[in-house]
Amino acid sequence: MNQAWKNIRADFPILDQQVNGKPLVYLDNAATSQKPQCVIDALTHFYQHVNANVHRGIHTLSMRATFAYEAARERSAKFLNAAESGEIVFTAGTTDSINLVANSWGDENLKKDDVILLTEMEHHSNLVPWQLLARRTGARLRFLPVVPGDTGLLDLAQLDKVLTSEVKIFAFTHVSNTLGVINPVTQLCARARAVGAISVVDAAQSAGHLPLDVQTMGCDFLAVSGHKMCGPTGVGLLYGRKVLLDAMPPYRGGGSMISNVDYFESKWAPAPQKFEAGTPNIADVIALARAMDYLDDLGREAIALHDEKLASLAYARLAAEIPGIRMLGPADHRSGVISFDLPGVHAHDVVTMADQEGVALRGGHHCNQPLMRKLGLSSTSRASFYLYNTEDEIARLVTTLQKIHGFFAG
Amino acid sequence: MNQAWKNIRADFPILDQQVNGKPLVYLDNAATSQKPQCVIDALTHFYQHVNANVHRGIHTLSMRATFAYEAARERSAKFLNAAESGEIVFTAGTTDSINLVANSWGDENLKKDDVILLTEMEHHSNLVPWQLLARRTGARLRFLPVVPGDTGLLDLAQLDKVLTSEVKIFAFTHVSNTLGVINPVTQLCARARAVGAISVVDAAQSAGHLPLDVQTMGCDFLAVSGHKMCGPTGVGLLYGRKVLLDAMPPYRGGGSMISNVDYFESKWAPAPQKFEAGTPNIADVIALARAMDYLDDLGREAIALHDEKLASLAYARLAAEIPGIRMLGPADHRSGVISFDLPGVHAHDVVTMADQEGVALRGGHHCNQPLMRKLGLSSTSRASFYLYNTEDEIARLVTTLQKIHGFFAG
Amino acid sequence: MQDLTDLYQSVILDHNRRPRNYSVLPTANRVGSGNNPMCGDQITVYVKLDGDRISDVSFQGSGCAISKASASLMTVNLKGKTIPEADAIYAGLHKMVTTGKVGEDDMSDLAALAGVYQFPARIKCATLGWHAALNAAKGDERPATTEKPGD
Amino acid sequence: MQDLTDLYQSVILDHNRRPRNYSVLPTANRVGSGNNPMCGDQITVYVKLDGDRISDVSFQGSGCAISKASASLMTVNLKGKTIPEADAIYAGLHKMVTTGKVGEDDMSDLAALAGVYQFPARIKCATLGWHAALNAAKGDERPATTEKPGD
Ligand SMILES: Cc1ncc(COP(=O)(O)O)c(C=O)c1O
Ligand SMILES: Cc1ncc(COP(=O)(O)O)c(C=O)c1O
Repeated sequence: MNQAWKNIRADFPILDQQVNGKPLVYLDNAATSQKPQCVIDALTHFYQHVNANVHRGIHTLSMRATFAYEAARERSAKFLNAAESGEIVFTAGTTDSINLVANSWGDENLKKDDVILLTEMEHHSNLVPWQLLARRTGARLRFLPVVPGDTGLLDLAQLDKVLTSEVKIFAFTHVSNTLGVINPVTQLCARARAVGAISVVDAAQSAGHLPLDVQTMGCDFLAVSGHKMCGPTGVGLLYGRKVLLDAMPPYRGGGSMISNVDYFESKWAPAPQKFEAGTPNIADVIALARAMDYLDDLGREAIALHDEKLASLAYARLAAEIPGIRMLGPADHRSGVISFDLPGVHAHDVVTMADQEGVALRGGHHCNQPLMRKLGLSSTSRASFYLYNTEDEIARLVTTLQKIHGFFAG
Repeated sequence: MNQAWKNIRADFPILDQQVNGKPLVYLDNAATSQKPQCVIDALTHFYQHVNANVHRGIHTLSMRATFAYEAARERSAKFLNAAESGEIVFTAGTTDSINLVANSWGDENLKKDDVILLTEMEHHSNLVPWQLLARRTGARLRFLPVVPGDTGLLDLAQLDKVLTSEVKIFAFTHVSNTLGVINPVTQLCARARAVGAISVVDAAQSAGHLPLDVQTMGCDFLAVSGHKMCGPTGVGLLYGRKVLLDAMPPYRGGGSMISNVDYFESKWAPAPQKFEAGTPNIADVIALARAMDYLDDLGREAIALHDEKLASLAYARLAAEIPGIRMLGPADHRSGVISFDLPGVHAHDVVTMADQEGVALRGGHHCNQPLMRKLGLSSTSRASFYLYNTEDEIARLVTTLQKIHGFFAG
Repeated sequence: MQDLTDLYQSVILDHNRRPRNYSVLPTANRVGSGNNPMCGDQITVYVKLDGDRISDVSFQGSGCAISKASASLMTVNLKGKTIPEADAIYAGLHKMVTTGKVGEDDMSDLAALAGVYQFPARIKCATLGWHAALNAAKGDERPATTEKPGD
Repeated sequence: MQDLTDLYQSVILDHNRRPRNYSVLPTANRVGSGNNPMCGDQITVYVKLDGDRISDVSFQGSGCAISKASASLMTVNLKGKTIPEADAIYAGLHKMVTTGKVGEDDMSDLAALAGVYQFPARIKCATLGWHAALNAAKGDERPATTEKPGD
């Protein structure tokens, strides 16, 4: 652990508060992460010194804003090891990125009876856009199952059966937001390519948590949310291989995505501008780049180790110390997301009670309704860890769950 | 002018800087406005005290974030005098809002040979989405002309001819971002309704500048960008009449816009949630509501008067004091946007030279290429005023343009 | 964890553990459903309506202690009531859980839900079953949902 | 407004006012175009290619002083050059306007564009005509555009 890790909690002003009279233990990181002061400062600095619209302006502020905005694109390309910055499209987040691919690549390339392959563990954001695409085009959905039981691992033995030559798109999550499973993304992308399908990786839960290298992964598209990786809300990005982006029709129409406009028809700008209609989310894009710096100063290898260490510890302690608890997801080799069920206590009651102790958990279907049904659950409680969480906080979690169990059992 | 106007420039920290050794004169407000400190503080406060994901969470931070987010919806409804907060959909900005209507209402309701009526002065963001819709559905575009000459007023005498019963959508801008024309929006909406067309108002240049009352205007949809009205970048909204929103299919698919998801199909949440897939731009939505408070403290009537006074003064002085200048748009009854052409000096040269004097202008086609061609221009120079601009700054503008004229004439 | 007993009163814990009228009602002539999409809670309500009187009512579904107990209390409180009477009882409940104020009428066992007021995220849980039942009784077939803003 | 003469040197103002070879070239066997979508600038370039030699070149279009003067200087500097020679001249120009460094070769009248370096938003203006001409000479029919990132 390098110097940047010392005093890491001081970087996050929000953590220093009491909730219901107890020090806050924020364990809802899979929903959204907290922001370090340097990211907040990047926003303040932008609005106090730089703010102007980009691209079309040649006065000093506009040039400053444009350079900072395009530097953020370079920074993002480096963050993902994209071959060039032109492969980075800024969006409103993972959901927006996936909809972009479904609408632009999907509508252009899918025909009736083509197959869109997903997995049984997808977040609604990597499921509903494909349902809508299937309805528009007549394509069919197919699902790679998870193995029976509670580990939630993908059933790779079934891959041959479902990943056939009819598959045109294979979209899957890198890390499950409910089960903490880390999928073998490099292998899955290679298998997709082998049958001529494009791969779409939902990296909402992995960007900012694991080292990501799109060239090594071999994915065609990868979707990221800024707010889950220490960046602001409302911004994210889509990585797309340049040859694919170049061939795709636009997504939204508007200013900045055109090369020529007449009353009755228009020509498009090259990618990535073609996909960035209208005034972009300039300030948040720039602040997102600052979040990338912050994460890389800590080291993404180190972050992944930290997340896994906490999650494995929490998994082991909850399994051992909470009577009757049902743990979901794998025991180790996992991300920082833990899901569990306390039989007889609904997840909402768990969350409300934990909140009384200052512990922020999430309870519900986690935008994962079909998977929940498959597991025979309507909801789970979830604790998700990130770089500022500590072993002491796991102790607080364990004590809290013991109390809750006692309250309902009593 | 009430108390809030005293010291107004001190509310905007960015204005207090030198550009190229001269005090900044920011006259690029039609591209984006500057942000008062209270809006920047709203962002900081959110990230330092409140930040959590909304809707799905029941721990304290998430409840705080949800209430602030939904309070911003109420605030927005009040800002526009919408009948209820469910008529407000948060989007990424005007461009996104218009694309939402074109994709959702448009694809659902338009057939081959239906007509989409626009005007000749539309911004690319209120033109290209309709071109794309026309291409998808086989509908036709038609344009209400501007009167010949340089005032840029809509040729209302032609309305009967173009607004026929074939028209299903009449989309037009409230205020032109190039010419400063204010269109008679109430009248246009009523005429649209009379032939059974829906009206879509592009309010990018009017929200935050003029009092807006969607019920008096009688519009069906109205699109707004936050960044042009003292709010942050990356956020805006769509007002839509509730019965229309309720009947529309979703736009993007993903989390939070569903009521039930199965592997093969899903049911949608009611509007407005149906249109807000994924984690919304929580912080910026909340900061936008703060911008609305700020503007209403000043008074939108007063802002409109201030804008018009400056623009009319600037129009008159430039016309009188810059030899050979060609002024575009009306001389008065106008918004704060002024466009002009210095014969023999390209707009880019004007802007670069003005920037050397600290004066931030914009030069180009202003996302208005077809209108430019119609006026026989490839670009204009534009000065656009907002609440913090002063008569002294107009003096700086005049002197600067005199120098530029002298430099090129000499 | 003392303050939790404000919310999780013993009446609630009891109705959660042993929900009343938790079954399919074979004689039902109206069926309603409700869901809370944000939580995944689902409820089905069976109503036997005689004229405008709810002569019997039952429910089934999955949900948190608050929603289960509240639905259970709903069946106990609405059985035998006319629709206007049911509306009035629900109005009192709604006022109580949103304002914390117990109405002039005696809320009897429903007063156990008064603590919900302090947990705004849980108000929806306390009203879901009631919505579903009243919608069904009034012949509104649409599933009750908690997502209407302002509810 | 003294510092502006860095950018708007008299050579530039002269070429802007009286652009050289500003016409359609009847003998052209290659035509290229360029546009700067952000500004609306449009340029058409006419090239007469003999083997790999640009034996004549002209242009027309609308644009700012920098783009017009630079295109005019382009015609003067490329006329009579082979494609490799033209590439080398452009490489020198590109280096000059992006780094401010004038190459070892004598840039002669092109040195008037050195001031562009200090105005990064105007670099595209200074290269548009050159792109269009070189693309045309090399048989690349696509319009040159300034929007490729990193250009
Ligand atoms: C009239 C008009 N419409 C639409 C837009 C697009 O707004 P945005 O870029 O914020 O989406 C603008 C501003 O650029 C505008 O001036
Ligand atoms: C795996 C996964 N995919 C997609 C999303 C959607 O991300 P966003 O809401 O930021 O668009 C999330 C987070 O909610 C997620 O966890």
